[in-house]
Amino acid sequence: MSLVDNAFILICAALVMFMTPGLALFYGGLVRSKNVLATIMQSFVMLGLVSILWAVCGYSLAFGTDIGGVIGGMDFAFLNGVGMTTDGSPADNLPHLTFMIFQCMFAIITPALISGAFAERMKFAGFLVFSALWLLLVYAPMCHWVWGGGWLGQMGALDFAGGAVVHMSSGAAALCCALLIGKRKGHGSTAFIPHNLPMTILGAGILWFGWFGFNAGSALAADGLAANAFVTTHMAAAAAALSWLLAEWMHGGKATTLGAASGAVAGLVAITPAAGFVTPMWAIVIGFGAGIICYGGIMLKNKLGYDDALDVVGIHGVGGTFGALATGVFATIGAEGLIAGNANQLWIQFVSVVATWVFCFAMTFVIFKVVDKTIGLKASEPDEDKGMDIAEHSESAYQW
Amino acid sequence: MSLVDNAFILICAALVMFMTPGLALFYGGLVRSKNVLATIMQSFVMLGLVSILWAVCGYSLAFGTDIGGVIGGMDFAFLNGVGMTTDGSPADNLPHLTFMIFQCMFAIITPALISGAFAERMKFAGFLVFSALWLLLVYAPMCHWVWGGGWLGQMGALDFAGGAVVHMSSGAAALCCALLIGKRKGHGSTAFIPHNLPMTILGAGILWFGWFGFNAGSALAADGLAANAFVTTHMAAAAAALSWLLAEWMHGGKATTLGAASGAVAGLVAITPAAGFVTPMWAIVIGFGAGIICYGGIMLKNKLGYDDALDVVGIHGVGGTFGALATGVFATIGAEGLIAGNANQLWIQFVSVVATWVFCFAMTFVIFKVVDKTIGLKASEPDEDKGMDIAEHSESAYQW
Amino acid sequence: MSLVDNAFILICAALVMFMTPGLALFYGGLVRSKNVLATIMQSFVMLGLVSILWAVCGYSLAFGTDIGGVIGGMDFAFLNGVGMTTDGSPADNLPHLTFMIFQCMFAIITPALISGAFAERMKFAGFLVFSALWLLLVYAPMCHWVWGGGWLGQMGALDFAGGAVVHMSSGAAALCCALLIGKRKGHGSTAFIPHNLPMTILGAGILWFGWFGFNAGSALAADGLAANAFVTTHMAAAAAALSWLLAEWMHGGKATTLGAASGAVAGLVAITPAAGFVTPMWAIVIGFGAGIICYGGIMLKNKLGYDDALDVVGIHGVGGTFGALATGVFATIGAEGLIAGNANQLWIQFVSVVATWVFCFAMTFVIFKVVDKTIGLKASEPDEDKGMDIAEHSESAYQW
Amino acid sequence: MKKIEIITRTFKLDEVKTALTEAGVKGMTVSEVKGFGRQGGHKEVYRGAEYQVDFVPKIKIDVVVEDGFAAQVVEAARNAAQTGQVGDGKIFVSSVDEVIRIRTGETGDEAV
Amino acid sequence: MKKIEIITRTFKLDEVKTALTEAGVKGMTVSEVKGFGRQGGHKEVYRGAEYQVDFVPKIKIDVVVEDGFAAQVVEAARNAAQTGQVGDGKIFVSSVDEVIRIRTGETGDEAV
Amino acid sequence: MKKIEIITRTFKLDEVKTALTEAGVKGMTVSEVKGFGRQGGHKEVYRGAEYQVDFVPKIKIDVVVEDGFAAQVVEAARNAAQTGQVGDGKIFVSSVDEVIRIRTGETGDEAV
Ligand SMILES: Nc1ncnc2c1ncn2[C@@H]1O[C@H](COP(=O)(O)OP(=O)(O)O)[C@@H](O)[C@H]1O
Ligand SMILES: Nc1ncnc2c1ncn2[C@@H]1O[C@H](COP(=O)(O)OP(=O)(O)O)[C@@H](O)[C@H]1O
Ligand SMILES: Nc1ncnc2c1ncn2[C@@H]1O[C@H](COP(=O)(O)OP(=O)(O)O)[C@@H](O)[C@H]1O
Repeated sequence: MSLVDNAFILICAALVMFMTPGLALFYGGLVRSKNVLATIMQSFVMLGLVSILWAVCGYSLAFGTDIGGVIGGMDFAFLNGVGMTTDGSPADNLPHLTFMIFQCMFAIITPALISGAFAERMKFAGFLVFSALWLLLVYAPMCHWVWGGGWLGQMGALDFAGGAVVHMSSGAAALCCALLIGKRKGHGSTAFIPHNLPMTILGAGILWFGWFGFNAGSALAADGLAANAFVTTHMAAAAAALSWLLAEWMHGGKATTLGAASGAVAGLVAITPAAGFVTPMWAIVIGFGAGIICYGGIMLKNKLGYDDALDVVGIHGVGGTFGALATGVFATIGAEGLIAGNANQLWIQFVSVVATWVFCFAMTFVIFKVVDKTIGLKASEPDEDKGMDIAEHSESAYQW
Repeated sequence: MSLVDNAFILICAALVMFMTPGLALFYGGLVRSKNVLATIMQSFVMLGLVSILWAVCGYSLAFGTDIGGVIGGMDFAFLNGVGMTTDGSPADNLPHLTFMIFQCMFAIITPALISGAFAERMKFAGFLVFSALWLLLVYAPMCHWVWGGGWLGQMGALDFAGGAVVHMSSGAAALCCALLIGKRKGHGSTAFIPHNLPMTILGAGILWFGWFGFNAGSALAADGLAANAFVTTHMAAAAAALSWLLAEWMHGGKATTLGAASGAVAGLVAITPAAGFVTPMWAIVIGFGAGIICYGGIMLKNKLGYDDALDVVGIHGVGGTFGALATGVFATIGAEGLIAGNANQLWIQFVSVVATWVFCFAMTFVIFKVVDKTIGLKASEPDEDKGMDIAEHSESAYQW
Repeated sequence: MSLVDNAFILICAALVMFMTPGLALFYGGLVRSKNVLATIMQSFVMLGLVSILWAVCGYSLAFGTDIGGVIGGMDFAFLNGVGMTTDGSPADNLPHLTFMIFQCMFAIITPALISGAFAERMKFAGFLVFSALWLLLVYAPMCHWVWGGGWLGQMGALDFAGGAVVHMSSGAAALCCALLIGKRKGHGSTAFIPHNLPMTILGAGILWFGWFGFNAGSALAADGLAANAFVTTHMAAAAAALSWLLAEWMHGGKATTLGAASGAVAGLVAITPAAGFVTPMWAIVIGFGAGIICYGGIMLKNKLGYDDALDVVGIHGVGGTFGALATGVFATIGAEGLIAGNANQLWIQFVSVVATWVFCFAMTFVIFKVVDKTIGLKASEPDEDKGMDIAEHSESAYQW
Repeated sequence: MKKIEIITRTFKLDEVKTALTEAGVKGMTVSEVKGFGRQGGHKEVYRGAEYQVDFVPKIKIDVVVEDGFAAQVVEAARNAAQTGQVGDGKIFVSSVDEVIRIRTGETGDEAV
Repeated sequence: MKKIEIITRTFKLDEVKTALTEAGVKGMTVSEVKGFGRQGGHKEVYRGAEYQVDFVPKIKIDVVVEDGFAAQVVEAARNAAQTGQVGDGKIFVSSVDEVIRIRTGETGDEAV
Repeated sequence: MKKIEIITRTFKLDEVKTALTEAGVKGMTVSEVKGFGRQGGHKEVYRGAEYQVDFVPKIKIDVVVEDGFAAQVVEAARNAAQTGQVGDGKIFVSSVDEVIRIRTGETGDEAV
């Protein structure tokens, strides 16, 4: 066991955990004040729900003994055999518990990301069941396929810290959910203006901060590769913040604070699969592209007419996809992409993108339909009027 | 000296420091807007006051050469002999300064916790004096008894990261203060509704994040034990968030955002004494229990009629007590509790619970009375009407 | 390469990065609600702009091969030769990338600090250009002079973590900008009251937390010196928070929450140059002095009549200067100051103070004038009335 | 002149505004209020304590218009604000003695 | 009909509301306001700069009732709001020409 | 008595307050409102979506004074609030039947 790596990954795990409250604020500031608590809750409660599911069987489904490249076995159910030593740890430099909890933090934030798509109109009970099923039936297999010894990893798909596992999966799910749940009341006629942008910026700041744990920690060691992932993460976020501002400005408007924050997140998303495979200067290129492309991505919903309330598709879906492909182009560290003469990698990345979108979209479709028919997912119109905070949680966020 | 452990504990100390502003926000969101700054201040100013007291003599009282199992000597007063090497360090793998500052962060947050009990009605000058005396006369001895070589530690009481030292002590003090200071004006007739719940959730997020430093750092090394404490901390918080929501829901209401946050804190409190002694699955059990029991704990005040404004007794007092006893039941790592066949440990835990409550309550009673008679603690009615922010600090939190 | 030091400095870099959103909130809470986003943006966008400039040539100007003690060469432009190993790294225990990114975080926050001086009345486009030029023409040389092998460092000037490089430089620039841009509309007749003090306190909490990375990380290793810098940082902040409150109180008022936060920041500023050179008890003395002196510092603007909106001169200029001189007095660790019998050190510190103020003020003057004449810096009166958020960014921070 | 105070649901603001401007109203002033009425309130829960909150968020729109125009404005507002559910709100009409436009000093009907 | 505007201390809202409903009032509308008066304001301090803040938080309760009921409502409100200390506030009574219930279109006394 | 409602720019609050107190006004009540008028609004942009925001922040100052004093108060307010640019706002004057001081029960002119 490496004590240094253990120290580093534990701190990184704490940073990744902090991203979920950060996301809660990022999303919370963007909704109307009558829905802010419900929106925050849809992230925050994942800290509770997913962690327990992860301990019970999620971790084992993802990292248990591989079954046909498709799913993990139940060997680690109830954290059986997951202890303080490196015994059985997929990372042989880390205590098994350390590896497990670091992965747990990724599992928590992924379903939380989806919640931006159906913000302001989802019932809480249905949401909990939907998220639980989604974690076990979509996230756990995806995680297994890429990192747990499954077929995508075997095929050579590159995903350093979760471009497919975290961002494309949540983006695809978000698209499916936005289509199925339908629009918010007043969509098209009312302006849905963020109620508290400083809250959103704070959330973006926390996300950026925590993302260092996410990406550098994915080196699973405190080495030069971690340093590289740290730097690429930072540079991509920086470049994307700038390029989003540029896009806004060229699109005829002003550079906005929300644009800077959104761009930064887009850059962080896009660099996630690439962080340990590309150099910092290519990371700037990827980030720069991500800011522009995701700015275009959020326009899609207006074109196509779905109500992806907080732009999960535009940022995580589009950004994750772009990042996955860019990894196939720019990889030069520990792997070779197109610019290193290996066109095949780009093809593999392409296959992994298609597989991820198809699988996640389809599975989400089934889960959504089942939960919707049984428990119900869409809030009633009067409840939408009152706001989800009162209707679903009997709380108001603010008092005079 | 272990450089790894030094790195780890320094970062953990930073995380624990961050908990105090986190607590300030957690509490600040729960009061009415006219009292938010005063409430924040009662936590924030502890960063100033306690740190200096700790350097001057607090640390020495807690960790100086043991005098009769009761208190530390003055050897380390003014940080005399507390240097960059391990010389004299209670943790021989850490620079003495590192150990001292990690402990300092615990000392800061403990009196800050109490302030929730008398929120919205305490004078600032009296509060400062009360807290200074409490730190030296209650916290420092408690800390010495448990971790500094005092009688509780000698007796074999288990307290991994401060169930007794931090939570029971502040809970007992809170009960005493709530009884002595009396109710807020309008108590019973007016609804004291939180003025800004997103602020409270942010605070809870920061607390959870910082608590990794608190509990994993209490391993005082970056080893497998730290990993275990990290995981138990997380899992207990997760389980308690869920079980509090369940309790609310079964109690006939909705699952609330404040409930999720309160439950998480309850779980963090309860696992604190146990973090390094129990396995993650038992941590889930402890957390699950804590959510339910602390939900019951906050009901006590309505039954018994004291005005513990922010539920310090219900969460820290009850949760800390439950955690201390649960440690005696579920300990299997580096100690043996009831389930390992050692009923004696539970008895020791019970004794430590009683001793902590009696000592802290009684001492707090004396300190409160002395300060109240001399300097005065309860704000006047007109000041309560105006709000503590204007009355005590000449500030308003918000402007249009 | 030391993996421990790498782990430690990467985490420290993340902490320092987090200070910039922290500063955004610290400043954002202090302005009127119509300007909060623009104020936040002036910090947040530095994460984008400066990072890219740093990669392109800023880092190389600061740490490239020394040219005449004045500036670095272009060897590291576009991060050429800045890789995952220690090759060419100024810190031979750290991957070059780790050193580079740690320094990058310092470069980000420094121009952000200045923005407090011209808050509520600066055009965004001009601001971007001003900041870019300032980074390359003021920060990069200053950084080179002190840490990159330039003449101040050669002369023996002590600056542990940026008293001159970060705080005096931004303070001098702030004074120059405040004088040149002129007062806000209504200055002198209207009360410019902070619109959200809890936001400011949160910002101060994040700054304090991140400052551990700033100062302890400046040891560039996870050793006893880092522990010392960590402790001196904390103790100085604590002492200054208290002494500012004392100053307020003796000045005839109440102890304010904003005072506690401002004092803490003043203490953090003052200890920055000294953190690794003085003992914790002297840090308390320095902090105590800083709280009083910076409280006086902010009074200067009323006396002298410039409108330094958020007191950058009073806190960073005055505090940084005091800290630099205090380092010359109290240094006893790895260097000798006045109390160690070395009066010469104080003289060197004095020279470095004068050089920093003169250079930064003069350069800022030139840059400001050039940008003002070409692009324009001061917002129009109608825009000031509307608020910078609407006028410059087409956004409102809050909605009912 | 008449002052018309329209108290109605918050999400009706845009519709009422549009209806009024279409009817020819040139200016109006809106405030955020809380209303108590037949609609009733709702339950809120904070740490196990239940509160009945009687006041629900509403908006109040004040429009001052010439006497002869008032009926039409009331009608336009009512049509736009109506949902038919309890809680739609009220319109109050009262007399205004004088109106002054601050910018020009104009008074009376030209000032509105 | 009469419009009764009650401007008083924020923490009196619940008591006044109860008194009014007990008196038979069926609806009211509340806003958050700031008042200037004999009560005076208070000092605020921000980084050593002192400001005299003249406006103190108050609430304004608007109730429209039938003419004959007004006196009783005023009395009930006054009793509930009074503390006897400077700053208790004012009650203004004025005439309302017409009241319309948006939901039903009812007018006059039945609409309130 | 007369009620004078002054709707004007937020940053004019202090000046108007001073002008009114100098004119002899003893009390007033202020609320935060949003105004729609000739001034027009502004564009806001959120993630590429443009919104025309028609309502601009304004303040409303309510003052109740004796009949004979009203003209003077209106004049003072107008002078203080005027900038000459569109958006300066309006002053509405209406009649108040009765004023009651809650603290003392005084009514009429002595109560204001
Ligand atoms: N008598 C009244 N005076 C002032 N405001 C009233 C009065 N009655 C109702 N309101 C306002 O109208 C709103 C709607 O009234 P309510 O009785 O709930 O429904 P409806 O108007 O459909 O009968 C209330 O929330 C309140 O703001
Ligand atoms: N002439 C007035 N016009 C409008 N509002 C007034 C007037 N006088 C007082 N008020 C309101 O009444 C509140 C209380 O008045 P104040 O003079 O402080 O005390 P009191 O009503 O006890 O004499 C003020 O804060 C203000 O909101
Ligand atoms: N008819 C009206 N009824 C109520 N308020 C009005 C009316 N007309 C204007 N206002 C208020 O006065 C403000 C200023 O009006 P506006 O037409 O923009 O400029 P001006 O008063 O200079 O002509 C508006 O924002 C609105 O709050």
